[in-house]
Amino acid sequence: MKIENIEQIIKLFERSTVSKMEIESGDLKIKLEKDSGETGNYVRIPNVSSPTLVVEPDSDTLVKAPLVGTFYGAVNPQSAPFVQIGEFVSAGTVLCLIEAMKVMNEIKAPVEGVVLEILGRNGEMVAYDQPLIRLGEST
Amino acid sequence: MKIENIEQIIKLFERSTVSKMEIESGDLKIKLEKDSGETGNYVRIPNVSSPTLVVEPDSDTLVKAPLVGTFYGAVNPQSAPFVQIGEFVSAGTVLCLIEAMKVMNEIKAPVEGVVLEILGRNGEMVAYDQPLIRLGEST
Amino acid sequence: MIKKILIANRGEIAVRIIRSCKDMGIETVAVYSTADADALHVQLADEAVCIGAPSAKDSYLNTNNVLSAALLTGSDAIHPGFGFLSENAAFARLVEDCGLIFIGPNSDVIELMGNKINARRKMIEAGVPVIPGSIGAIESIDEGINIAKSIGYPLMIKAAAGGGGRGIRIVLDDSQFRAVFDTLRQEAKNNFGDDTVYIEKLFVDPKHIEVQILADKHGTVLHLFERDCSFQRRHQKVIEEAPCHMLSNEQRIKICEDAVKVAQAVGYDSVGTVEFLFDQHQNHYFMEMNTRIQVEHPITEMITGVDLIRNMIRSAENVKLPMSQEDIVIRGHAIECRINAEDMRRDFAPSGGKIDFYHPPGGKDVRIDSAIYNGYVIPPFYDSMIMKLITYGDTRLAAIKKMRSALEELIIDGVTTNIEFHYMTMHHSTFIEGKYTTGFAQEWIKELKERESFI
Amino acid sequence: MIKKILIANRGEIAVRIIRSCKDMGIETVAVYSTADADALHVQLADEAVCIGAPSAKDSYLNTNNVLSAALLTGSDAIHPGFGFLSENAAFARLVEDCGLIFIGPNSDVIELMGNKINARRKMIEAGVPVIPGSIGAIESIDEGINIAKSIGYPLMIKAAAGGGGRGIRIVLDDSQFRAVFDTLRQEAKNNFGDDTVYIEKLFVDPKHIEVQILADKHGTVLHLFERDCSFQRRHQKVIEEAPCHMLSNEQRIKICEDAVKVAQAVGYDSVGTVEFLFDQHQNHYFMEMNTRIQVEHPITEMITGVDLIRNMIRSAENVKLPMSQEDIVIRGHAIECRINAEDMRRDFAPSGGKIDFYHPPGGKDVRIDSAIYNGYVIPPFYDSMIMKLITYGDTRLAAIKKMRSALEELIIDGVTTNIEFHYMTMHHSTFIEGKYTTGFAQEWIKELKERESFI
Repeated sequence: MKIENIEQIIKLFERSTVSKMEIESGDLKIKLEKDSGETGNYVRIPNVSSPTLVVEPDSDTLVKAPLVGTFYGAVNPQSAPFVQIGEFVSAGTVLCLIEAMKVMNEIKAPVEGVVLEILGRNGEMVAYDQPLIRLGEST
Repeated sequence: MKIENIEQIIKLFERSTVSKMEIESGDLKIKLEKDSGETGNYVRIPNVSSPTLVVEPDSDTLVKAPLVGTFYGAVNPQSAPFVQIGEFVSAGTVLCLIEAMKVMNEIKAPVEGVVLEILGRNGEMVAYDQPLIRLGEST
Repeated sequence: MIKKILIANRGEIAVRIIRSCKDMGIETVAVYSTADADALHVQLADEAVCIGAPSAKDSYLNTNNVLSAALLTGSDAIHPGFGFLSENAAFARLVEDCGLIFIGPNSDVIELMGNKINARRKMIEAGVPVIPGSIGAIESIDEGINIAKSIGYPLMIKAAAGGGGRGIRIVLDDSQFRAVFDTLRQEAKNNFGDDTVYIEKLFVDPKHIEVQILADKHGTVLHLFERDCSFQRRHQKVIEEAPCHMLSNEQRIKICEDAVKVAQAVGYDSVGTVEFLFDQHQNHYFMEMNTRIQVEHPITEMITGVDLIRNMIRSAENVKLPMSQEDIVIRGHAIECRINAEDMRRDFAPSGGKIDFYHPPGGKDVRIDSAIYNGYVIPPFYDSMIMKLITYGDTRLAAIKKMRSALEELIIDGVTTNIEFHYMTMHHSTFIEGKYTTGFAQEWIKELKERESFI
Repeated sequence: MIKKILIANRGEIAVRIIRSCKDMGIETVAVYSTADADALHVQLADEAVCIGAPSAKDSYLNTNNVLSAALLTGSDAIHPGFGFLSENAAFARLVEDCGLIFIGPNSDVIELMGNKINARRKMIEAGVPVIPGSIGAIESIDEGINIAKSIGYPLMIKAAAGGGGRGIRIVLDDSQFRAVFDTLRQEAKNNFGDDTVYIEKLFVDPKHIEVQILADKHGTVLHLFERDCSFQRRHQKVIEEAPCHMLSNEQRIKICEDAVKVAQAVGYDSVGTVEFLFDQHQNHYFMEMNTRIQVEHPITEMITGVDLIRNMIRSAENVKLPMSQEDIVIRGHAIECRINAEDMRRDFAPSGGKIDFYHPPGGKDVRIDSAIYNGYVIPPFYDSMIMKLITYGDTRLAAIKKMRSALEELIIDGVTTNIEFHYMTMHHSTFIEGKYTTGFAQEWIKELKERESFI
């Protein structure tokens, strides 16, 4: 057994989630152990599921931008906003608009709830996945 | 298994995140362990005090090379070696020679003790700080 | 003048474009998918906009989000890099319709060259040698077999809308021709939305040689000499070098002049590449033109000193090229190794993961184009190429030796890469000789497997 | 032919030398102190020998251990790098006495140029302009004051065995002359073991211009044009550029020809540098010759394409230089920033520590010469320079812009560095103009302190 092979074995062990390992092969015997407690997540798996609806731990619902565009909280500057903080909305209610490529896209409430926060700013750009509106439980 | 290999294995272990390691190969058995709660010493302050004498935790004395040169365990190939394993030596006894720039440098025992190991190899180069001879307590 | 460019790409090419923009005092907007939030191009650009979910079709191919990001950040122009939207004529038109500058050739050329049959026909008109085959589309098996008789087997049936090694069938005789013809058309319809196919003679063990073109919107078309891209695994380039070691100076001039003829014939007005086959009788044949910047452009920059991205941007700005053909001279030799996160022991399967330790080589005559860093997690959604390692030397051998020591210095821990494969290749006598053809890499991999160097 | 070289140095210059050796197929032996066991040069060399305790005098200056290591590893030659033993004539002789090749000039030249008075006298003989002053040593105050009358104040009294800014007193009038003369002699005796002193006129705000020399053992002496090293803090170079922006082509030829004259006059036979003062009346004066490779040699390599280390080794091997003066042409402009681990907020005090995160810049026209890596601990015993960041451009302004973006990309976390200082300097109008003299850096630092940019 060459040193390089031992090195490879150590690397394999390090990369694995295994905490103890013993190898016997011929006259060679190797025993490896990792400190418990240390997790160090190895590969971060990006979230591939629909990112427009994220349920927060406290059961709030964060409505995020499904596309890049300009945020509008009302149909035009003179109109009343679609929703206001504290207002109860049912699922499907239009919460805001995102204008992209000269098309106005209505962003609707995915669930019913109380409007807790309006995070988009009138006339400003929102990127994909940017939080727009926070809905809370309708208690 | 050569000293260099053991050295390499120790380095591998040190660099790895492994906390315990045992290797058996032939008649060799290595067991390595790291302090838990290991914090990752920030600045390693190299030892600037006299490096020729290192007192081991188990009170053995490791005599190391104070200069770069060729190791000789005897005055010449025909002579008896200066010291043999198991022999008791008093402080100041010549343990070996290191030839450098055509000058023979006598390496003397810094303390009295029993010769436990002769680590230098006849006619081979020793680098600065390389272990030459291990002296044990004279019990 | 362009003041702000949105770069509709990711990885090392996005970083590469940002670097030239910084040199030119042009602001940059990066776009990124949610999987690329920690990517280097996002860090280096002046602004960054998230444009979609990890899958390329939801983000880097999402035309609307890319254009919205460009418009809303006040960008003047879009650089498409390579891959993704770079050879999409409809996208180029859309960019122009939005009042923005598309940094690349005009959309008509993209469209023309995107259809391989039309490109062939155009080249025949221009008097540039094309690979023997059908002039136009083949409508029926009988028509095809007739042409096959005149050019001889082996040959390829190719989808007009294919490219990059896709939509191709190799046939050795009439019966095989009959067997695959209809399947390929159906496949082409399904994959490219176009079932047009044509025939080309198959050359055994040719060199793949391509010529770098640089043109402006004022009629100037220059060549920056050739690259040898014959080291391919499954039609994917792995190692490239410039110039091609095998060409005599006479042959070099002929190929380069034909490339200029190609670009002139189609009114080319940006950076692009004309690909040729070079057969064992020293003849060259037009294959296709890539209407974009290419992965391997740095080796041309190394031997000519010309910054291709800078000139591509200036050309899109309607500026005249600041040099003429005589100013472009080959100095030395350059090699590029594509460092991929892939496992050669598992048939080069892509392998993601976190880069635990990264140490790039440095010093004289080494160039690194990369978007990785210590601790970077390679997302599993995109290309496995994580670095272009480029070395230079006064001679080809010096460049090879420099590549060896650069590969020795390079450390990428935590993910499996093809560094070792490159290192072995740099010591292979056939590679060192420089006469290798497009079949070499596959054979070399087979050889490595047989002697179980892959353990 | 040399088969194995022991490199009697550490840090980036050891790495630099190893790289050229690898290109040339020459084996390398690194030496290291116990504080450098984890150093990069130890990793990259084929062999490595520990030669002593951390303090340089116990290891890198320990002649016996260095020579023993060379002999016992079967090395043919020793490359001293810069600093340490590089300009020690006795060491060079010892190397030769051991039957090894010293990679540098012959020991007689090292000795001659090491004594500043002898060097001056030799240059006067050769007809090269030297700084006005005494021809030889000054024995008494009266003798000195007489000479002072003829050349005028301000002037410097300098120790013949000094150098690098040490052993110098500036005096403005006779009374100051009287006040410092004896003290300086005593100091010189204590520090250099030689109380010989001489006088040189002090120039106000000159340029420090140096010419790179490349010579062989067959009488060929070439110059590789000049570098502008006027950006100095306390006589330490911080930023260098090549060529010097201020020189007309006529002046360039004159200075370079005088440098060749200097090297020829002393029988120079390796790589070396002739330093000149260039005053406000466009006159140049010989200062001293450095008989070794210099820190800033990469910028000359960038503009000429010549590998100085390779040629230095070949020259030591008794090989004739493979080029002539006409082959050496300036192309473009190069700048080097010395990245030091030092705290500009504490008057540039050296700062050690562990590099937690290291990310070097990459891409076109960037060269990095360094010996650091992620997790490296900078030992407190040696020079604070941890990286040379070198950029290139077709024009001086392009090189400056490239340096700005390279500095933006560069990340060295965990230790305090002067990256920010360089970045600010690259935006200073006086630097951009290129007319700055040796007084500029100090004034600029003062200015930064005053406007409290140092927080």
